[in-house]
Amino acid sequence: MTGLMVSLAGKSFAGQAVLGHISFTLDAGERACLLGPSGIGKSTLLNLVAGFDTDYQGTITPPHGRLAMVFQSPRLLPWRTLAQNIALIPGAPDLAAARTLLAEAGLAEAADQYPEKVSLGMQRRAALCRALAVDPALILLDEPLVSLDPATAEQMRQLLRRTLDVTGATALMTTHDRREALALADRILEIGGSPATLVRDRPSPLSRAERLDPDKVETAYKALFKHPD
Amino acid sequence: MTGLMVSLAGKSFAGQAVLGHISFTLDAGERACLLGPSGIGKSTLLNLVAGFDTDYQGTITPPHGRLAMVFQSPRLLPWRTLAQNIALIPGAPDLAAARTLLAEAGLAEAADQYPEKVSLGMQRRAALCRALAVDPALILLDEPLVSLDPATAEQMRQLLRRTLDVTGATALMTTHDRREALALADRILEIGGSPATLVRDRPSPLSRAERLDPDKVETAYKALFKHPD
Amino acid sequence: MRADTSGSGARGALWPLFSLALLLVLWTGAAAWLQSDLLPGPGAVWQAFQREWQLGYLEDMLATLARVGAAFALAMSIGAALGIWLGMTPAADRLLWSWVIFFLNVPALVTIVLCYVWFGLTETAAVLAVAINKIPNVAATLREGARALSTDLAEMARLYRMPAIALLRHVVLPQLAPFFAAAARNGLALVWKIVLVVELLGRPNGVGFEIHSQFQLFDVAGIFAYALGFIAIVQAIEWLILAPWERAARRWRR
Amino acid sequence: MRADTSGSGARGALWPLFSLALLLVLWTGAAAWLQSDLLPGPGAVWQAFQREWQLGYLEDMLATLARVGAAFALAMSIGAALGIWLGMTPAADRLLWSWVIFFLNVPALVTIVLCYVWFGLTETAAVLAVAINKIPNVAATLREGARALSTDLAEMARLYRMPAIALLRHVVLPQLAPFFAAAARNGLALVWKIVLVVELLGRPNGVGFEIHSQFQLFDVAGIFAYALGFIAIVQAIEWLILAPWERAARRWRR
Amino acid sequence: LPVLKIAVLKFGTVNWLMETITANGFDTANGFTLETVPLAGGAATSVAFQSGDVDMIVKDWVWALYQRDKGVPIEFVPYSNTLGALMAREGVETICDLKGQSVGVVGGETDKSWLILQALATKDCGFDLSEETKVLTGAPPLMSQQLETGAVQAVSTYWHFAAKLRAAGMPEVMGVGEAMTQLGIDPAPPMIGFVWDADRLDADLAGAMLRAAEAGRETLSDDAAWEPLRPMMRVKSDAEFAALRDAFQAGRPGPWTQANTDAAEKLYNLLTDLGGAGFKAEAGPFTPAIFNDPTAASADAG
Ligand SMILES: Nc1ncnc2c1ncn2[C@@H]1O[C@H](COP(=O)(O)OP(=O)(O)OP(=O)(O)O)[C@@H](O)[C@H]1O
Ligand SMILES: Nc1ncnc2c1ncn2[C@@H]1O[C@H](COP(=O)(O)OP(=O)(O)OP(=O)(O)O)[C@@H](O)[C@H]1O
Ligand SMILES: [Mg+2]
Ligand SMILES: [Mg+2]
Repeated sequence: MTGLMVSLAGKSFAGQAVLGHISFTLDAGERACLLGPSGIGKSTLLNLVAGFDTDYQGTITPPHGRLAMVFQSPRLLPWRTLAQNIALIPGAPDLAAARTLLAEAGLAEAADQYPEKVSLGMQRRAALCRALAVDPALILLDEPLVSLDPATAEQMRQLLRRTLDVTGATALMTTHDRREALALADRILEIGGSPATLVRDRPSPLSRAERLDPDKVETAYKALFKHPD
Repeated sequence: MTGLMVSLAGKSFAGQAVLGHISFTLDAGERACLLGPSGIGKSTLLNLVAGFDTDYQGTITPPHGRLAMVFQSPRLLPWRTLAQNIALIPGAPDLAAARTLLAEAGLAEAADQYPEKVSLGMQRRAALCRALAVDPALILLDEPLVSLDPATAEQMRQLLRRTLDVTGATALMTTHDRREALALADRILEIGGSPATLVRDRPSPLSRAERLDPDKVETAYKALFKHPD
Repeated sequence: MRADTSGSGARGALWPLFSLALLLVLWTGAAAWLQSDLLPGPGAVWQAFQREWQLGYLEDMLATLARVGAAFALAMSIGAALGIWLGMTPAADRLLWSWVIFFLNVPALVTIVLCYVWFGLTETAAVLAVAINKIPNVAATLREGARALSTDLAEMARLYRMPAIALLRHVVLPQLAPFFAAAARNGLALVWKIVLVVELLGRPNGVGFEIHSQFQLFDVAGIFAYALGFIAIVQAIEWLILAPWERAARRWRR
Repeated sequence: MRADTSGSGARGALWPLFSLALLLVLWTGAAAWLQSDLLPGPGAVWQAFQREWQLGYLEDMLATLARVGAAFALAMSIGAALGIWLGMTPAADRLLWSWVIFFLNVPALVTIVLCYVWFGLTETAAVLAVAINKIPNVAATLREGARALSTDLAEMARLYRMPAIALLRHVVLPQLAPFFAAAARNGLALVWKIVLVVELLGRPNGVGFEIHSQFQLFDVAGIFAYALGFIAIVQAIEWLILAPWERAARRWRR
Repeated sequence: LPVLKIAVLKFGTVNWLMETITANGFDTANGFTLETVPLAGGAATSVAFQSGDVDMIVKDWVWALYQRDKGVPIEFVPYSNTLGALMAREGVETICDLKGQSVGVVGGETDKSWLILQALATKDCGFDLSEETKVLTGAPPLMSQQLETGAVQAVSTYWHFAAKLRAAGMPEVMGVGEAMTQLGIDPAPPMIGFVWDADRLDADLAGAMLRAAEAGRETLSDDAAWEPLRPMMRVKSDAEFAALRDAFQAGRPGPWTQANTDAAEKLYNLLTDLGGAGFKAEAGPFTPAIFNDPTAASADAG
């Protein structure tokens, strides 16, 4: 069973080609990181996978089962509390369980607060909790750990790893932080060019266990991304 | 002449104390970085300095002259193009000059596009350009370089440094990226605790010239932030 | 940049009272200064009210309120459903929006008369005529709201496969709250005004019937007695129901 | 989730025509089936139109349009200014919102009669009466819009010291566009309906006067001839002015 | 007993007559039950009639002609002889004094009374009223008020508004009936009457109603019978009460005669000349058939 099959021939906005040929297949449970400069088309690609936009050439086959997504901006319902924002999603657990999940993300006290009354980093964590709550087959993460301090980011990485281990979900995630990519992904995809194509598709040199060691990550970072990019 | 005087005794939301005693003074032209975990109160403090919220104890004295701010979310007017978003600000240059500025941020082609039709990273860069366009006496930057790939981030850092050099503006900036703090700031403020107080106030060990060298930044990073935070 | 309609709690509740008292003072002053039957003062209106009270004021008011209530409920529910549907469904909008514009501009007289001649001089015809008049207004307002819905949130809801009911309740309706508030306030006022015409054209009772009779007699104090009675009720609805509801619905805003 | 009112360009412009043609077909069918004077078919209405055309249809329509135009312009500008002010200024809102609710619910008959008796049976009185009726509606709609304005953008504008005019033009009005659209569409319809009453009560010409004369004779075809004339004009405004304006005003949305 | 429904203005004169009929049992005495549907405006009574909810209303015969022309078998029997009047402020003695003045007209510029007054002015004073005066049109109560405040110098208005103005001390320049007589339409024909649709209302029942109405009018010719009506008349003063009563009593119609029919036809022709296409559009061709009083026939038979 494959976790995600992307075989994109092209995507353009109003005649302007943004994405070119991009093909890759993720195994079920595989975790891939998508790297690429700002404005290259990472979010666009995730949107195509999510099915928001069907106006493209090629085929994209997501796995059967639920999808979840952490958007680049939190997209919480401002008129529902953080816990409600999780609990009202079909397939998510109830309010009490949502509060527990939020507590794991360091949001115990903010669980019953409205999104606009907490910090942006807190909103982002709540949005990540929402995606982790639904037991998805495929989870798309668009810069999920941005705007977080190193300690909180590490806490969220652990939560993310734990959930992926338990659910066995396939994950496709974008980030600009190469160390973060190495700390999380089995595979690193890089897109570039105009229109953007897949310029590099590498397995991570680190096993899942090795990734937990910051020093190993740092070494792999130097090895893989030495060239000034 | 001082660039900013903060002498805060406390700030609470609906009876909940968020900020406690925080006092510091920035010289004119000084560049300070504010560090602290997510949800601690960094944006709240910047909002107080910006004057959006006057419901606090203490005094905050911004310098005479214009203020500029890069908000944590871009806050562009969605119904105006990126260039218009800059040109319509009082004190900012005209449309042509706005396009030139955007080009320096790698947004030459997107200058006449509406914000919702460009990527979030591009919106953030445009918002930074807007703040740099008005020749401010004090510039507040709330995680200005987040959501950017390393190369673009470096480009934006250079643009920021150049503008600060030319205008001599005082800058107060938040970030979660300690390397970035070292690459930009003369002084590093850290807040923490509940309610948050100023827990550390250190001058940067690097001169403005030294900061340009990534290796020196890396060394200083190890020296200053060795402890696992 | 935004109004918190009234201060907090009990103190806030005093503002409308103060504001209305001020209006009363202005009115009394103007009436005393003009000294004309055409702008009767509060005293004259109070007398007219007492006289009309003897003659069945309450029955007329209740009859009118029943019609207003029924027509309002009908128009708001159908109009809102129609407006939201058109705003969210381009195909339906292309086909039906011209029709809404059409019925929006059919003179009230035409609908009222046609309802009466087709359905007879009945309560049903009266309420139906008012509702038909008002539905396009509600639809036009809520269509604008539905067209301005956030795409970001819609995509989120779609991704997480929110069922239609939940989508409506958690995503769509909260965004439409200001449009609902506008439609409800304008709607109540419009329904009331059309009910007056409907009563004039074919009901043997109600405030519209009385106001028009008073007009034939040119008794402005009598007209005021009826008009103010309804306005008092609307003010009560505004301050006892709508304002608290709005405060609750805006709690999430920073 | 959002409607792009009409397809692109020329093809989009055909939709309203098709939609109205469909309405015409339905109407013809219903009229043919009912065979009643009370639902005249297009043929009968066309005859009535030709008859009325001889009798000064154009003059009446122009007189009414002039009144509608003047009252609409007055009500939209004053009502919008008032509504935005109340929505953005809590102090003003606390003091004056009760008054708006008050005048929102004053029966049209009252304002019209009082305007006529105070200012005489003049054009000015007629236009003023209509405008006074409509101002509270516009104000109530735009106040909701102003209360829902983005705090984020307001803070941004304040930080960068945008002058009031620029604030209004670049920050406030674009956010209020849907509320303006709702107020304008409902407003035009309401103004037209009130002008009909105003003409009936104290003007010697205009569509309202004519419709009422037709009504006395129960000549439904004649009433339709006048009502459809105005509706045709509103449809033209909708498709030639409002729809293109809305398309332009929505261009920035993704 | 069969029921006959009639729509009336709640504060209108027809309701006074209906009240008298039911109070005195003239309906049951004539073998039917009278049911009045009180409404607030003249327009409402025609809606009620058109929708079939009432059997009979009071309207003018020009309207009846129009309906006949459309194929509705409308019958017309006079209800009252009273006609509108030209009321004025001090200083307007005759219709010729109206030159250069502002005049209020009720019912619009093609109103029948106003057309007749125009004809008279052309004949007697040699000028065109509609050209030489400033005409204001509006609802009757509004017009009365405009006259009282002096915004207009004269008004051509309906008879009960004229009566109230008379009671308020406003001089009457002339009645419309008088104007007709001066134009050679003699006797001035009654304008308003009971109308019904012969297809819908049984002739016997209509006849019974008309007999009851006649009995009511007979009763009301006695001043004492007016006292019970006083509360429902909503009069502001004794003078107003008396003026309304007197005008009503003076307007008691006799049976319709051939002379009436001739005068009506003459009036019709005059109005057609004066009102032009606008008037013709509001009236059908003249036909004496509508004036056939079924009660007269049944009286002959009985
Ligand atoms: N309007 C508000 N009402 C109530 N509480 C608020 C409000 N705004 C902020 N807070 C609270 O104040 C605290 C500080 O928020 P702030 O946005 O300043 O954090 P931050 O340091 O900027 O975090 P981040 O790095 O995530 O942006 C948070 O706990 C938040 O819940
Ligand atoms: N709705 C749209 N209409 C037109 N162009 C668009 C639209 N959405 C995105 N684009 C363009 O597509 C390109 C890719 O955008 P995308 O948001 O996918 O970038 P990204 O790789 O996610 O960047 P970032 O790292 O800044 O988020 C950009 O150049 C953008 O201008
Ligand atoms: Mg992106
Ligand atoms: Mg923050």
